[in-house]
Order: sequence, then C-alpha cells, then structure tokens
Amino acid sequence: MSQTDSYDDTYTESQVIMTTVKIIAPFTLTYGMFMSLHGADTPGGSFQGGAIIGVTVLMLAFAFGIEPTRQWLKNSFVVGLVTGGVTIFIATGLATMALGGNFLEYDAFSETFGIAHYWGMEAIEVGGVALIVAGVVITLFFATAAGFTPERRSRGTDSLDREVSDDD
Amino acid sequence: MIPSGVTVEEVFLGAAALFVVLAIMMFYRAVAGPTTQDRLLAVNVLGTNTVVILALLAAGLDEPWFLDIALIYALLNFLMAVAISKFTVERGGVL
Amino acid sequence: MAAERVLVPLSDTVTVRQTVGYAVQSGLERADELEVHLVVALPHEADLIEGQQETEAAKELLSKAANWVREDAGSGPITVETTLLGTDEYLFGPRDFASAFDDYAREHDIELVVLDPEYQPGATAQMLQSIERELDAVGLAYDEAPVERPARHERLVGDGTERFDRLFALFWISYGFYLILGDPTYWFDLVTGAAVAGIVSVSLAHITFTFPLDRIQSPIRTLRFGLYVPYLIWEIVKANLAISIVILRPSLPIDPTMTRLNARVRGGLPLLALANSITLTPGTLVVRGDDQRLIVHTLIPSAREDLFDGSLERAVRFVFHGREAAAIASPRERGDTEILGGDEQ
Amino acid sequence: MIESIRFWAIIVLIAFGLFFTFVSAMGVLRLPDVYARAHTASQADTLGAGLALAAVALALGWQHATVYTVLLLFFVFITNPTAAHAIARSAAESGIDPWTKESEEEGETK
Repeated sequence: MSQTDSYDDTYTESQVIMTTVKIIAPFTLTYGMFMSLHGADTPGGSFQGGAIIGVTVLMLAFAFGIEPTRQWLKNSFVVGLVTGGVTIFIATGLATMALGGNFLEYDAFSETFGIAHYWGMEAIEVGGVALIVAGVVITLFFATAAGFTPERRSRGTDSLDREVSDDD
Repeated sequence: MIPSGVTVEEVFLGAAALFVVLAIMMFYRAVAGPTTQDRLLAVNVLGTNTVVILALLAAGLDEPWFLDIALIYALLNFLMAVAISKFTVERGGVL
Repeated sequence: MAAERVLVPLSDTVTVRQTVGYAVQSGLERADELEVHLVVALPHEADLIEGQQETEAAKELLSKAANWVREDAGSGPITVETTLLGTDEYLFGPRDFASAFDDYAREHDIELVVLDPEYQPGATAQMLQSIERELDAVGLAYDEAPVERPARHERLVGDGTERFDRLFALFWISYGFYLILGDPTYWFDLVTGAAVAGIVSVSLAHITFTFPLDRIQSPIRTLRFGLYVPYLIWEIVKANLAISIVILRPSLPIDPTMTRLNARVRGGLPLLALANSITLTPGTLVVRGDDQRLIVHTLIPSAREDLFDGSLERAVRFVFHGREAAAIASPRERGDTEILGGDEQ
Repeated sequence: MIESIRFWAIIVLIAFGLFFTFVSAMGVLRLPDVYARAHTASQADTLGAGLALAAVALALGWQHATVYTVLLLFFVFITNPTAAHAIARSAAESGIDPWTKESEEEGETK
C-alpha cells in the first residue's frame, strides 16, 4: 500500500490526541476548580482557575471538533455561567453597600454577621472572577469559531455532521 | 559530603541559568525553521524548558507557588501544540 | 423471478433490531422471494484471547437476529443464512470490513447491503472513517436503514450504559486528586472537594470513559500498568543514551525512514499507551495513529529493529489483556511491518 | 550522611537532566527535517525535564509543594509525546516529505 493510500483524504481526529485529552480533562477541570476555590488564599488566584476551566473545554473542542463539543455544552449553559458570575459579583458588592460599607468593602460582612473578611473575598473569587473568566473564554472561542466566514460555515455543516457520526 | 560554600539553592539557580541558555538555543530553530511545524516544535521545546526553569526557580528561591504557574504553563503549552498543529492543516471542517 | 438477496452486517447497537426489520420488510416489497444473509464481522482473530469472548457474543447475536427475521417475515418466502466473517484474518479499519463484505457479496451473488447507520464492528473499536465511504469505494450498493436513532449525536458522551460505574470511578479519582492538591484534614477542602468532584464526574464521566468499565478487570489493569511504568522508564533511558551518542557524533549517522506497523491493540486507551510509549522511546515517533495502523518514523536502524521486535507491543498487551495475551508473534514474524518511502521520494 | 547523599543525588539528577536537554537542543538544531527533530524534541527533552523535576522534588522533600512537582512530572510525561505526535501528524497532513539518505544524495534539502 502506498503512502498516499494510507494517508486517507478525509480528515479524521487523531485517536492519540483524543485519548490524551480524555484522560487529562478531569484532572485539569478539578485543578481549575481547586484554584478558583483557593483563589483567596493562594497567589494562583481564581483568574487562572477560571482560565483553566475554560481551557479544558477548549482542549475538548480541539480534540473532538467544535460541533460535538458545542452540542455537549449547550450555549445557554455558558451564558448562564457568565450571568451567574456577574450576578454574584454585583450581589456581593451591593450587599456590602446595603450593610453600610462601600462597594465590595468586605469588612461590612464581618461587622454585621461576625464572619471573617475571607468569605466575602471567597464569594467574589469563586462566583465573580472564575465563572466570568471561564464563561468568557469559552464564549469567545465558540463565537470566533462559528463566525469564521459565513460561506465556510454553511458549507461546513454537512461535513461536520459526518464528523460527528464518524468520531467517537 | 557536601562541598562547603555551595548550597542546594545555588545549584538550582545555576541549573536554571543553564536551562535558560539551552532555551535560547531554541530561538534559532524558531526563527529559521523552514516550516511552520519546525517553529512550532521549537516553541514547544522552549515551553517545556520554561516549565523546568520555573520549577528550578521554585526550589532555588523557595517560592512554592511558582509550581502553580509551571503547571498552568505546561497545560497551555500542550494546548498550543495541539491547537496550532490543527490550524496549520487547511482542510474543510477541520475544527 | 430470482430471489432477492440482501446482506445485513450486524453489530450490537441499539438500532440493530430495526435494521433487520427494515431489511426484511423492504426486501419483501421488492421481490417475492427473499434471501437474507446475516453476517457478523469479527475484528479479532478467533484464536486470540480477546477474540474468543467476542466470537461467543457474535454467535449469540446471529441466532437472535435469525429469529427476528423469521418473526418479521411471518409466513413469507424467506431464507436466512448466518455467517461469521473475519475469523481467519485480522480486520483493521472500515476499508477491510468493506472489502470483506464485498468478497462475501461476490461469492453469494448479492447486490445490496442493508446497513445499520450505527454500525460499529467490535465492542471497543471505533471507526474513524465511515464505512459508507469505503462501500462506495469498492462499488457495493448499500441501503441505509431508516431507523429511529435515540441520541444520535451523543457519541461524544458515550453510550450511556454503566452510568453509575463511570460516575463512581471518576468521582473518586477527582476527589482524590482534589484532596492531594489541598489539605485532606481541612473541612473546607473536604466539602468543596466533594462538590467539585460531583461537577467533574457528571460533566466528564462519559467523555473520559468511552470504553466499558469492568469492575474486576479495570483495577487489575491499573495494577499491571503500575508494573509497566518502570519497564517503560528503563526502555526510555536505554534508548535515550543510544540516541544521544548518535546526535552528539559529528558525522550524525542517522537513517530516517517511515515505517508502518499494524499493531494488535485496539481501542483508544491501549492505542494511546502504545503510541505514546513508542513516541517516548527515542528513535521512534508515531506520525499517524488511526485504528491499528501506526505510521512510525524511525531515526536509527537499531530503533527500527526494536520496534519490529515488538517488545513494547507485548508489554501493552500484557497491561490490557493479561499474561497469556502478551505471548504473540512479533510484528516482524506476522508480516505486519512495512518500510514506506524510498521509491516514492 | 543522608543530607550528603541527597545533595549528590540532586547534583547527578540535574547533571543528567541538563545533559539530555542539551542533546535535545543539539538535535533540534542539527537534524535535517521536522520529523527527525520531533524525535529529540519529544524524547530527550522529556527525559531531561523529568530528571530536573525529579531533582526539584527530591530537594523539596516531604512537603506539599512536592506533590505539585510530581504532578508536573506526570503531566509532562503524558502531554509531551502527544504534542510531538500532533506536530508530526500536522507535518504529514500538510504533505511534508520525510528526509531520507537518498534525498540528501540527490542534493535535495528539506
């Protein structure tokens, strides 16, 4: 069999890459969430945590193709992620104002509820920053991928369908 | 026995310096390399070296949180290699 | 009028029952007499360890399907033939399957294949190329059965069986990882870790485990993999020293060649283990790894010899199928190796 | 005594790590085509990085940061060959012919 014969002309996703991504995805997702939750007390910060969560999804998209990933991760879910993040962020900020402090002045919490300053920070880090960063990374990626060129998009649908059925 | 005047930290910092020199050697391939894949390869090796340098600095300067950065860097390095190697193949519906 | 003959390749899918039904119904509409050939193509040679189990399953499927045909035909004039294909050869990707079907069709004078849209030969093998394409290539007419496909686009997330096992396994993997990262004695980590592990397992369980988990085999495989790692590291160090000498010599005595290796491992994880082991061992680099055909670039002749001796392949087979499965002929003896290039350049 | 053994073990690990990384760098600079370069890039470099990270883990001793180093080690060992495979595969997809002895004799440098 000649070389051209074995390099088939239909592009298929590489099984080696797919399987590697399958294996490391749970670990990176766990790690991303760990960083987000410990953003308040480690220098890593939840910005990186959110970025890792986003990157995990991107990695799946690269390995499996965008369409299957988009179907797995519904658009509404991503939008929910961002709006949820913004809501928590603003709610925490307004709560401190309602308690008589400035916007995001966590000290108001400790005065009123007797809980540590730490927890306000935690809410902002997890709810605000991590969710927003992850959501924005994923949304930007899918938006860029979808709007490549209008012509390619429409032409691509049928081949993408086949890709979905061919891949695992 | 341990030679006097040399600490483990200094060994790590010296090794990190040497790794930096080796990483700089990669720039030649990254600039010259005739194909995109050559450049990608050089950048990938550079990235792996960066991860090692970060880890060595973490031990040498006693800043354990450098390891966090190293881990993230390794992840992004892998993602970059996979992503660019897919983008360089011009086929309909590759992504 | 001659009897209409159709070939129905079977595999254990959710739509196989509907496919058989469609084949019988549409066949009886077109002709008065119908001859249905039910075939199961086996991806393994029957004498390999992992093949025997599949042979049993295939026979069972054939007898079930034969009953379905009789059920659907009622009193209609119908003949059923059941055959196992591929018992004496090792079928690789869709091309081999298509040509096996073609040979069979020629032999029995069959003009039409009724294809199950979900057709997947072998329980663990995943087809990368569509079989439809390959059937077109060999010039065999096929008719895709119009079946109701539940969860057609859920391929990315697996087939939904053994849901609990997967969730359970991934939950503990994720939770363990989280506690290693954090502090297992701090209540905050214990609580958030459980929450995170829950999210991770629900969202990724069906992506990570696309293969069926076996409650007995999977832990054993993990243990055997633990034995494999030191062996692999030893191989890596040995080969690294060999390649260092070659690279540092001023004359640079290299002889790069592309070779093809048909590896006897199947499915994503064993393939990954083999492909990454080959790539990690200096001197050999996997360029393409689709199904079982590995295109391997080798840098020096001694690395090529090692590759063809197949010691890594045996080790990977030991990890996934046990000690008996490791004792197979080397790729060179099987004739599964080929040096590409040269004349094409 | 233990301290002294540990110190020398670290020195040896770092020395070998540097050596293999040096081999990798030389390979990437000297070898004739992208496939051959991918060999040293993925393998010698992985081993070099692995040894250096092992030295770091040894130096940090029994503390929490060591866990991160070991994780980093595993991560590098899983992803590096895959990255090299991805690059080599992309080179094959874009139709780059591998360099062989014959092509050199024809005076063709790729």
